[in-house]
Amino acid sequence: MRSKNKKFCLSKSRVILNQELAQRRFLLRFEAPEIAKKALPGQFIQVKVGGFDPLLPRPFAVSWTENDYIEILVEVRGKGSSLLAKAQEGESFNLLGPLGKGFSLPKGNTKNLVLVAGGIGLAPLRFLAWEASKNGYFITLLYGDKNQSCFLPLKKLLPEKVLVRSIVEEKNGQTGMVTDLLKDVIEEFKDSCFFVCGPKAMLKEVYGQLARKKIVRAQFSFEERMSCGYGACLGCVVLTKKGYKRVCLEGPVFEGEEIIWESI
Amino acid sequence: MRSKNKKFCLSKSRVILNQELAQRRFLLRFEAPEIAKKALPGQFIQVKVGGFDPLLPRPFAVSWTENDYIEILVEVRGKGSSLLAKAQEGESFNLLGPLGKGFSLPKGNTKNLVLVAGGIGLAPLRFLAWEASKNGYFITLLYGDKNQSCFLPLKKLLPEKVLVRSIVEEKNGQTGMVTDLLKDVIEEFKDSCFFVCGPKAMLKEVYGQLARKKIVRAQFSFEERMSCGYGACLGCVVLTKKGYKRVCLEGPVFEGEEIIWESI
Amino acid sequence: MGIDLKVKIGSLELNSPLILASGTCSLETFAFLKPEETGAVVLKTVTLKPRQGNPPPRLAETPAGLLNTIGLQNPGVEKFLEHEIDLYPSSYKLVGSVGGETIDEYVEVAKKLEASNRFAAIELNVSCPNVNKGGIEFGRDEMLLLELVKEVRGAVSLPLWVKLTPNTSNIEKIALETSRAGADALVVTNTFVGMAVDIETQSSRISTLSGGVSGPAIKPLALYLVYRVAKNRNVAVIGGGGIFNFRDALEFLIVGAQAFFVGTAMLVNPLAAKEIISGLKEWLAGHGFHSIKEIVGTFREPS
Amino acid sequence: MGIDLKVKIGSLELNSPLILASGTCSLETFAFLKPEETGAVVLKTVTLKPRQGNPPPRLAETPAGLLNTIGLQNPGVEKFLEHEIDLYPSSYKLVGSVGGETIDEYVEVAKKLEASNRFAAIELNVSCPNVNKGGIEFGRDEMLLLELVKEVRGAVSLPLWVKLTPNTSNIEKIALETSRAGADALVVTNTFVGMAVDIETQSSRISTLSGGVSGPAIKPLALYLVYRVAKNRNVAVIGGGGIFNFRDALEFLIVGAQAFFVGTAMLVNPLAAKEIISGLKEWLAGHGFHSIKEIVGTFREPS
Ligand SMILES: Cc1cc2nc3c(=O)[nH]c(=O)nc-3n(C[C@H](O)[C@H](O)[C@H](O)COP(=O)(O)OP(=O)(O)OC[C@H]3O[C@@H](n4cnc5c(N)ncnc54)[C@H](O)[C@@H]3O)c2cc1C
Ligand SMILES: Cc1cc2nc3c(=O)[nH]c(=O)nc-3n(C[C@H](O)[C@H](O)[C@H](O)COP(=O)(O)OP(=O)(O)OC[C@H]3O[C@@H](n4cnc5c(N)ncnc54)[C@H](O)[C@@H]3O)c2cc1C
Ligand SMILES: Cc1cc2nc3c(=O)[nH]c(=O)nc-3n(C[C@H](O)[C@H](O)[C@H](O)COP(=O)(O)O)c2cc1C
Ligand SMILES: Cc1cc2nc3c(=O)[nH]c(=O)nc-3n(C[C@H](O)[C@H](O)[C@H](O)COP(=O)(O)O)c2cc1C
Ligand code: FES
Ligand code: FES
Repeated sequence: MRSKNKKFCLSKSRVILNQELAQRRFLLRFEAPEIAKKALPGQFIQVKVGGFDPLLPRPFAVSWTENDYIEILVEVRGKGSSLLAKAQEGESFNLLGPLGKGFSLPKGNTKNLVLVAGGIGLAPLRFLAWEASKNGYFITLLYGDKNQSCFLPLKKLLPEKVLVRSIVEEKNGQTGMVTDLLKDVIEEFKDSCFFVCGPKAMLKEVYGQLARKKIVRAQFSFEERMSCGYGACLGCVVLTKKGYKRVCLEGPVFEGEEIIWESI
Repeated sequence: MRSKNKKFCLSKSRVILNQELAQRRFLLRFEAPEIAKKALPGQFIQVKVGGFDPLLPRPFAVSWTENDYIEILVEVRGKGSSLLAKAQEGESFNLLGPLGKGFSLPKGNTKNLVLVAGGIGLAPLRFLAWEASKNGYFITLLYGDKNQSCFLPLKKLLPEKVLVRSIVEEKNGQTGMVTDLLKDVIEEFKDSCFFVCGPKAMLKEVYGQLARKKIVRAQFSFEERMSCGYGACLGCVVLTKKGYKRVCLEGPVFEGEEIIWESI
Repeated sequence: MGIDLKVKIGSLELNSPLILASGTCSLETFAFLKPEETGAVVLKTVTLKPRQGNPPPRLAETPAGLLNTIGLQNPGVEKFLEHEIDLYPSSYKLVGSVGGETIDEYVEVAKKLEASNRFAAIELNVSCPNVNKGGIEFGRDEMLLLELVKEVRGAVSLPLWVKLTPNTSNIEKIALETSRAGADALVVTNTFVGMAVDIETQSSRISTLSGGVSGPAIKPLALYLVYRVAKNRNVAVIGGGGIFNFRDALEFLIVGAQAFFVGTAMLVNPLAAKEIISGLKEWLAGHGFHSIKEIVGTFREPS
Repeated sequence: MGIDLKVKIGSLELNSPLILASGTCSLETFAFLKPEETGAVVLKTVTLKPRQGNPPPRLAETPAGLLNTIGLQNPGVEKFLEHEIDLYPSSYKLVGSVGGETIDEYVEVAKKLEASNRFAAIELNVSCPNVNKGGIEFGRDEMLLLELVKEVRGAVSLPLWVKLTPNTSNIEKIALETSRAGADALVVTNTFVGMAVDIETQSSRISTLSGGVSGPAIKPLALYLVYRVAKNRNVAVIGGGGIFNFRDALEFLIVGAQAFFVGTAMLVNPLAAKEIISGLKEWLAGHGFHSIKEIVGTFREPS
């Protein structure tokens, strides 16, 4: 791992596009050729907003790449994401990436993928969907979100071939979570490979359901508070069967079987 | 001094105009009706830029007012002024003002005023020039600046009637400082009233020249590091014959005779 | 919104938990306050003799912080009582802050302040880092501090607040003993000693070698000290250091402060106090609380 | 630009005054450094036995600061020497940071590190605020600290650096005695103890009650401590805390640090070290200096 040839790099990158996709959710496209060239689905970048306020860079999943461009999806939560949401086209930010270990597409003859996205957790799965569909996989997306107004424009974001089942938590009448969707369809997909991203409670619930059905081919993308994003601070750990692992370096994607789910 | 009826107020004000006047020098116009109504020449405002970075508001002289509008002239020095210089039209900032004690126009029959401006020190004198010329005073401006590229567009900034003598420090050939200009003309203006703003060393030199000629009618506008700008912290003092006085409250304008110049 | 803002600091009832910190407000500040929402206003520290204060520059900005070296500029207690105190509106609870170089000086000033009948409490500033004598020495030398508190306690009957220095390693012990010596409340904390250098001139950016750092930068440090002092439930704690908004104030209340003070925030934004109170009310109401007291000390220790 | 960057810390010559702080760099960091511009890299503190470290969340952002509670996660000295040390490039001067709960543990770890022949110096971390035992206790208990330094000094012959805690009131005295006990350099300072509360859950924002605050927020506090320690001209001082750019680094050099360390800045921007060095070179050249040593200790005391 004597990585003198850098796996990731720091680049000052221009915002090419900043578009409001849904309530408090934005799509930002950057011109970042070096990152775009290397990034794989499931990897992320660190975006530095502000000087000392906020101090730390903010991690965002790479959500799409093409030629010199990468896109991220930003949900407004606090200071950092608000500032990003206000970014002017033409403005530049320091980006560090691509970081972390991404998803692995199944080898052999498993061609069915199920992506399970909770809210903005769609971001890395979107990139995966594009890559996988290029490579001839069949993709089903289960997507749940809080309400209609923050619901992401899936048609716009995803390749055509993806089969979508979605649900909204706070809609009058039929409501539920993405984990309810999963419950309904899990039997159909027992031989598929699962890719999951969303809040921790949702990851845990999804893992539980899959485990009960003895489905082991499942990769989970984790979020954890970060500072460096490249393995230096040991700040972003998740408890695995081999002890604490860094979400930013050994993750953010982990096999379901690696994680000590009781700690989540 | 039980000031329940506020002398100054805090208002969220929009930038109406941001124009580069000369190298690293900008004119900003704000929509700030309450401040515009009350401000007098020599007073200043505190502009809050950034959240915690920078933390403190920045003081700028009111340089002009009309109806609901006020203007300030900003020289880019550090973080705060750089951010202001980049302000978009339409962007809002918290402004506190008008603050401090301004210039007093001479009563009686002295109608000749000499304004002595070092660089961006022109800012408050500009406002004075407009007010004084409305009130029938005769105004001579002595203005010196570092070099040709930061030289302020006096025609644009000042009322027509002002007589201008200016000098540039770093020009090939004839060079000098505003204090050299003063030396040349001081005899002519022995009965005038002087208004001076610029760097401390320049104030001191001007005071020295005036004192040697026994000219006592001279008001000096001081700069000092500030935090509150409204008298609360005792941070911005200058040594006077009556002890330390707050530049933000008892100043920024002081009579030359009040100051202990050896401390400057 | 029907939130009961009242708090008690020892026997003293305050209209709200918000206290304006010493040295960061003046007559002008009152235009931005409301008496019914203001717990108390601690006036600038006064000493027996007039103090000219330190030369400028007295201020330097640090990352998310303010470094100051005012040097306790004040007209001396007599002039203060003669010319200044009457200018302050009587609708507010005022607290007199006392500084000094000897115990006798503290005692004398405290007695004079009490005799004016204008004060609801006396605060001992034993922790100003910007004066050569007195100040921080008392804050650090435990024996001296205890003697000081006892002497003042014996000389005045007003509630006695003692403002501790953070620049010590055993604040719990000092706090405990100070309260035993008769303090009705501990104010935690004064500024942290700091320094800033102008690289171009290789000299201090303020007129003295070091000064006191306040503002958001010190908030996590101050909060930890308040937590430690407040663990001793026998004395009231007024907590602060870097409080800029209602969320910051809540952090201090949660770890056990009965009231909080606001200093630098008022310098940056004179409406800070009002905004903090309205933010507190709204948050408490939205979370089902009815009074400030309910949130005090609700901190859940990590397991 | 012809600036001589070399500095000497005791008998040890370093390529530059820039030292990477313990706990803020890993293998990945080296891709962003140049050996000829890097004084030394202090590796993450190791202990005798493996330490799992604290549960997440381990990090919280504070105003211009970072609050951490890593809890000295490390594989233990044996595994570290067996599996990890060889991954580090040999073109850099490495410093081994030692932590422990007893003096014997420190001694044993230090001896093992020395025996590996991979280190240019040993740094004693006696000041980590995030572990229950050891760590900060040594930093605060003077007698224990001196015994520790003497014991380690007797057991290894590598240059010995001691990293002091800022969470004390008499750092000068501790520094002086530590240097007398055999330290070749004092590293000032580790993180400041701090705390942050999540108001929604009324609990700590990190998994432990308190953690260590680093970053720009602590710079004025750290600078003052470095100044005080560096006044004793008999021992080398490596100063830091919140250094984010070359101007910050110059402040520490001016007040007397022979070298400086960079921690949190590298987490925010892995190019910080490179940028600091190039900024230093340019500034020094522009101001007529020829070597780093010329700027060290040039501070002019206020009159
Ligand atoms: C590997 C990784 C990939 C991510 N990808 C995306 C993405 O594609 N799109 C997206 O919108 N967000 C993503 N996030 C989360 C995003 O980084 C945080 O929302 C952001 O850092 C919040 O910053 P802030 O300043 O707006 O909020 P802050 O003011 O820092 O915090 C506001 C709230 O946001 C939450 N939060 C803050 N930081 C994190 C974090 N690191 N992890 C989880 N929750 C946090 C907390 O609830 C906090 O109370 C990702 C996080 C990680 C670790
Ligand atoms: C009453 C008053 C009126 C002023 N009017 C104007 C004006 O009309 N136009 C204008 O351009 N500037 C004016 N100034 C100066 C202006 O406030 C400073 O230039 C500004 O605060 C610098 O902020 P910064 O963040 O850009 O620089 P910083 O990063 O804070 O500092 C950069 C450098 O600027 C200088 N500086 C910073 N603050 C002050 C200060 N308060 N006084 C003097 N020098 C300072 C110092 O040399 C410092 O090293 C005025 C100052 C005062 C006190
Ligand atoms: C400019 C200034 C002057 C101060 N003067 C005094 C003082 O006279 N007496 C005192 O006890 N504290 C004084 N303090 C300390 C404050 O009261 C307060 O304890 C400290 O600033 C921390 O709180 P903050 O971060 O909210 O400002 C002063 C602080 C500042 C910034
Ligand atoms: C995430 C993190 C982990 C740290 N781990 C260690 C450590 O293991 N040993 C140690 O001596 N110091 C450790 N430190 C302290 C730093 O080495 C440094 O002394 C401190 O952060 C102040 O410097 P800075 O503001 O430049 O970061 C750590 C700091 C951080 C932020
Ligand atoms: S964020 Fe620093 S190790 Fe992961
Ligand atoms: S800036 Fe606070 S008193 Fe003048």
